[in-house]
Amino acid sequence: MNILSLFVIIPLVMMAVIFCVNGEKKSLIRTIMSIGGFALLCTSAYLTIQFLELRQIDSTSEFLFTESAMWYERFNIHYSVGVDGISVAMLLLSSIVVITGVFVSYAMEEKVKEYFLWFLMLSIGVYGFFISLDLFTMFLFYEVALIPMYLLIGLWGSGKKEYSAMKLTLMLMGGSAFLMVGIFGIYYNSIPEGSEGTFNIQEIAANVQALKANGGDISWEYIFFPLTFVGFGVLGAMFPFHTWSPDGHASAPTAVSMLHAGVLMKLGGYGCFRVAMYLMPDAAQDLAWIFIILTGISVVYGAFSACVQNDLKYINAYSSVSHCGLVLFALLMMNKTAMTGAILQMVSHGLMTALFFALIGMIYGRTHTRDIREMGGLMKIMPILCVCYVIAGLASLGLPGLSGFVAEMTIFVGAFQHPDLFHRVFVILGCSSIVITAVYILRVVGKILMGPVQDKHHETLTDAVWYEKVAAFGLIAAIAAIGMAPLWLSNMIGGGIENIAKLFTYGL
Amino acid sequence: MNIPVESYFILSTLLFFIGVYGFVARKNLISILMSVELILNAANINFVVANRFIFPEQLEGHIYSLFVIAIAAAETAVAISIIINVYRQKKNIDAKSINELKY
Amino acid sequence: MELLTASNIIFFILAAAILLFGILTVTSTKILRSATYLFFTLFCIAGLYLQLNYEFLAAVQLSVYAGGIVILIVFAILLIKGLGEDKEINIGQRRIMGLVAAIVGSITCASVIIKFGFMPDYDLADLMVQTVDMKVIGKTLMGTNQYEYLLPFEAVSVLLLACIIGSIAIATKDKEDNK
Amino acid sequence: MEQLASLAPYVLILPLCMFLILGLFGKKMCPKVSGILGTTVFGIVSVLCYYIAFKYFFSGDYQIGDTFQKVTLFNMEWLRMNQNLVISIGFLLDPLSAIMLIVISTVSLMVHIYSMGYMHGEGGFQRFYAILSLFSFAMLGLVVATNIFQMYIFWELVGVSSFLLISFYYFKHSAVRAAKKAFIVTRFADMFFLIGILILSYYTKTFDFGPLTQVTDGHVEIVNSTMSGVTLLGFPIISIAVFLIFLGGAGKSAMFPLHIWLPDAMEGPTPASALIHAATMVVAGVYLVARLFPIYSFEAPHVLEIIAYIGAFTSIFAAVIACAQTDIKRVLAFSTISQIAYMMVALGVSGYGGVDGLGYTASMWHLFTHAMFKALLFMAAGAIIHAVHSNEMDAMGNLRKKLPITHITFLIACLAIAGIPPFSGFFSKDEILVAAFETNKWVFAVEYFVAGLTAFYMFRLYYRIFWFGEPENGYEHEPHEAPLNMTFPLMFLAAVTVITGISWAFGKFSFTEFISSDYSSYEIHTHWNIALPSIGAGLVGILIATFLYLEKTGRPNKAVSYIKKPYIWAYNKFYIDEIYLYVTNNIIFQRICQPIAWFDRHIIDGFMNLLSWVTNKTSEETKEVQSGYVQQYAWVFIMGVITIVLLSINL
Repeated sequence: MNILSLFVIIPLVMMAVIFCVNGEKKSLIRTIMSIGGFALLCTSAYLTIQFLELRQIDSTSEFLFTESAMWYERFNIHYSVGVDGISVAMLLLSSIVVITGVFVSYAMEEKVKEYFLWFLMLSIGVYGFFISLDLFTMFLFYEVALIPMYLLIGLWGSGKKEYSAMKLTLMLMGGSAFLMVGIFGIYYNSIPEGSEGTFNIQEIAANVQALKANGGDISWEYIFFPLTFVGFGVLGAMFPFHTWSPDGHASAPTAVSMLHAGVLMKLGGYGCFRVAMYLMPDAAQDLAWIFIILTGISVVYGAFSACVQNDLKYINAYSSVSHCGLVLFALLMMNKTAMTGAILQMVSHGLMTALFFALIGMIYGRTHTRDIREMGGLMKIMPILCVCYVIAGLASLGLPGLSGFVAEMTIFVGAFQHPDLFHRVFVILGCSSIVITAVYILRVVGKILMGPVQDKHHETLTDAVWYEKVAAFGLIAAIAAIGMAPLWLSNMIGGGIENIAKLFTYGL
Repeated sequence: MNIPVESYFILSTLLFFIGVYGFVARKNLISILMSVELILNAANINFVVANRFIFPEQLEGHIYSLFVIAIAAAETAVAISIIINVYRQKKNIDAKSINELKY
Repeated sequence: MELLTASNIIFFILAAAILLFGILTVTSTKILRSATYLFFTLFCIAGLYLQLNYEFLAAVQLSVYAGGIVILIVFAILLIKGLGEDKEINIGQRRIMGLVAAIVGSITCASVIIKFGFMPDYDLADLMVQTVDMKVIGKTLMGTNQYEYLLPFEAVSVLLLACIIGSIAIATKDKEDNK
Repeated sequence: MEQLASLAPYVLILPLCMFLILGLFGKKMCPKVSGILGTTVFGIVSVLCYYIAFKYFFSGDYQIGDTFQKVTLFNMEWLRMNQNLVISIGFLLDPLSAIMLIVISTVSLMVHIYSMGYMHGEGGFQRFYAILSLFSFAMLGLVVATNIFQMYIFWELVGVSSFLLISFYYFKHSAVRAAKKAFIVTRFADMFFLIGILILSYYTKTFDFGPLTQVTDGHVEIVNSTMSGVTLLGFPIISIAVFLIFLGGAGKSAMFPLHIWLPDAMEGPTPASALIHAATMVVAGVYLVARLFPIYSFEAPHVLEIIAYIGAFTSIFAAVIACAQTDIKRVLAFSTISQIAYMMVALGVSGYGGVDGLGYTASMWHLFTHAMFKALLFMAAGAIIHAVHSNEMDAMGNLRKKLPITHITFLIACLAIAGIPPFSGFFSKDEILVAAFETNKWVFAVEYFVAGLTAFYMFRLYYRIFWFGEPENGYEHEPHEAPLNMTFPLMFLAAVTVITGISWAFGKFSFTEFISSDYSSYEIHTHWNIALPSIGAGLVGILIATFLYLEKTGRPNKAVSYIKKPYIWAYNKFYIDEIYLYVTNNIIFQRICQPIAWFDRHIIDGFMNLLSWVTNKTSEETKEVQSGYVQQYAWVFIMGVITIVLLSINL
């Protein structure tokens, strides 16, 4: 069996096992989840090693570990999987976030069984999306990942959870409506004359290139590129379609925020890249300026908005808007370095935002408030959590040695290589975000972690317990590992980027 | 006898719309039921006239009218029992008071 | 074409009566009176059938409609307490709506009918004299050949049975209501 | 060569390991162990640095003729951007970095030792040593950077360790505020640095200092060939690029108007101030300009001129403020700003090669001597604060008997900074004045005045602390001399100050042998025609201070009353902080952030909510059609049929 299918099968098996377990046996369910999460982590680590080895031997084929099985013949839909460097990186990211998410969820007491079932459903969607090579299957997994969000936020959330869950789901569904039109547009328009259509990404790309080479009509790209890009852009929190993110994240339970901001939002960037830009390179190149403006706004705008928020989760959500904006921004720069930076930023942002949400959840679980005006001097009370928070903050503002720096610098340097002045001006605009990021990160750190203790009741609070430490330290280790030795990851991703970057004028 | 067939049809049309007017405008259920009878009769006239003037050799319209009358009788019986039941529930038979099936 | 033949005059009288009593039926404020006007309407329609030489149908119309249904309605009216005095005040919106529907509908249908032009050259006199033999009616109702209606007949009889049962079931007071 | 190459990595690895060990396991150690461990390991690092510098300068292996060669001891690919742009972590050895290695390792080692006494018994002792190690790692990495991006990486790390040290007393509001301010201001400057790097690397396709500082025929070839003639908004792009890079340096080196963070940074523990905010980190900006000096000198001479003016302004500006401050650490902080500006001026007025490059040499020389005596001043101030438990001058006075060692060393440092021979400061300052005199008379005049002003405020400080009479309420505890582990660094640095000065005076030692703009040595002599007036200026300053502050009299107040307005302005640092506060609070937060946040919540999100509201409202309205009234249904049905008929008969 193909190793990639394990990413779907393991969660399915876990779902089946948990389904059979009595819901009252919470610790048993947690143990199952931990074992399964660990199995997934091992699988992705093994996959990474295998991938790197196989890449040494076979450096020509675009995707490795490919496998294909027909599941709907009428429209030539396959369950076809395969990975390149980018997907491997995303799978690794997902596995880390999933296992840490499980540990963070240890504190969950209410309807544990159902919670984990939906949680697994979500992760199936995420994993499936990253391994799919078939547009339709990809879309299917995308939807599978979206739906559980509604229940996870609506049932286990906090605050105005129904509103947030509804808003998040509706906006993302709106995005996927665009997306579906886009996907079918691609499918029908890429059918070469005298043969049947295909949903396979690689084949579509080849068909489109052949169509272009034969002087065929590619004006359809100009309709379906914006649709697809916006469709995925909604999930990637592109301005002005980002407003689900602050409310959604604020209301979601901790692990769901982690998984959502850490991995699910990456589906947006990955999709923009893998579907919109790869399959419609010409439109991408011509229409990029529109989206560069939008994402450029996201980058600065999110950062400025984060400066004046008082809810920890809102701050982090707006910071995600800014950082994810940077992902799309870098993708649209359309050269190998910037795109590599974009993928690195996805990984890096995934890890650090997961860490942020985990820590916010832990702090909230103790102080029962997320309002920064009501906290202060927590460093003295819970040093471990707070040091982790500072590290997360430093990663977020791009401290060298942590992953954020590597990603941002690759983006800025890469994007600045674009010979067009317009692009470079926007890069400089983007650079300003690193200062604003410092402002809001330090505002929070200074306000809640440092200074005198604000609330006397907080003095009796406890520091992190073992499972929280596992989650936080695991994420920090990953962030630091990427930050200190980025070369292998950057090269692995760069290898995958090359195939797409070569479609663009200044790609290589 | 040289009445053109159109005059019969116009008669039935007018009767039909008198029924429609009654159906829409009247307030109580029994009046509405009576308006329905008018409408049915208008239809019956059409059947009969069409039978007589267009296919006099056969009896389709005739027989149909018979069936309509039979069904009208049945309908009236059921309707009246419903009306009586409604009356028991609401103490009136105003059509406006029966809107449970809204939205 | 002579207009004022006897049968024509009868037709016009009948038609006028039908329409007049129809209008009275739907406009009369007293419900018992409307029932009475309805009876007259149905009666005149039976006359119309007679004029068309459908004696059997006219008889059925009289006996079932005028004799049965109207009586049923009258009974219902009398059964329902206070209804007789209940004045129908149908001013306003619904009346206008009804009028609009009726007038626009009538004009539309009338114009359609006139424009359509039904068989301009038929011999009316020939048609009118044909009476329908009772035997034929019986055979048509009970036969099983083409243009014969045993099955609908049986269906109607079942329907009638169902109606009887149904109306009894509906109209029967619930035992709980009695208490 | 091989030997050095094998040693060099440890210079970086050891402090990093120390940081990780102390950071992760510090809590489990007893404070003393962690202090000794940190100091010992850094001692080893210092020995390595000395050894490397010694080998470099004196073995002769790295010289061709009298020119020192640039040597890359190791260079490890860290991140590859594309075929040309590679970020490496490496170890570049040339006179500049060798000198910096000595400065940093010396001061840092002294601070390590000093902190054992100063920080004794403080909570977070291990944390302090961990961050010191991180800082040392970052600073060493910065000075040995082989490429501009490595420099940027360590530049940021230096910034964050500075942040962590300033906020060491994190439970104090003022410390947290100061730390935030320091980080954000320098970060703001770093953004320009980054943009400068981006522009430079876009054209030259390299980050590497090797090609970037390679001079051929009066040009930096790689810069000249790719960037000359390119303009943006009428300015040559190369000038823009290097000016932006200078701005980065200006942030770290606290040049006006980015100086505001440095005085506040004194909220940190005094050893940290001595190390970071006096001797090492704040000269990073000078180092940066010196590192890219060929580009400035050949490709953007106008920028160099601007640097000179900014430096001159900053030096007088800070010196004036220093005269009015009462917090001794703040006086020293402004003094630091003023002195770093001196170095900048020196670079600004320097040419390239031989005697023309005197300013460059003088700048580095001043960097060296200043690091020593300013660290000494800070540590002495620390010893005083340790003794009297206050930063304010009013709480001090007449301490010369009680703190004899501190007194002597402090006096030596004051004389050095005032430019009195034969202390080291005299020689370096003198060369700067000579260089300025030969290039730009205006700048020279300003610097000459600043020299006198420096002498005045330093001796004001000295007299207020050690003479002047005891504070009004006496001392709570009898002040006593600090322990040996605090006084030893003082004595050591004082010795360095004296010895370098004297050996220079007797011609045993010439800095020009070691460092010059083109790395080849040249001969210079003391220019007495400039040196004597500058000594005179220093003496005048000292005399005025003696007159005012030797004893407790009404003279200072009287003097102040003559210049009340300027005094208040200077006391309040010319209200620059308030302007910044206004800009950040009222403009950035209230005029930009708040409206954006409002816009997001109400317009963008409001639009989404409006969509849902419209949907809701529409369905609310349309559901009324399903009224439940059978007559209405019938009417609609009839009208529908009529409409269809009307449509189908074409009216």
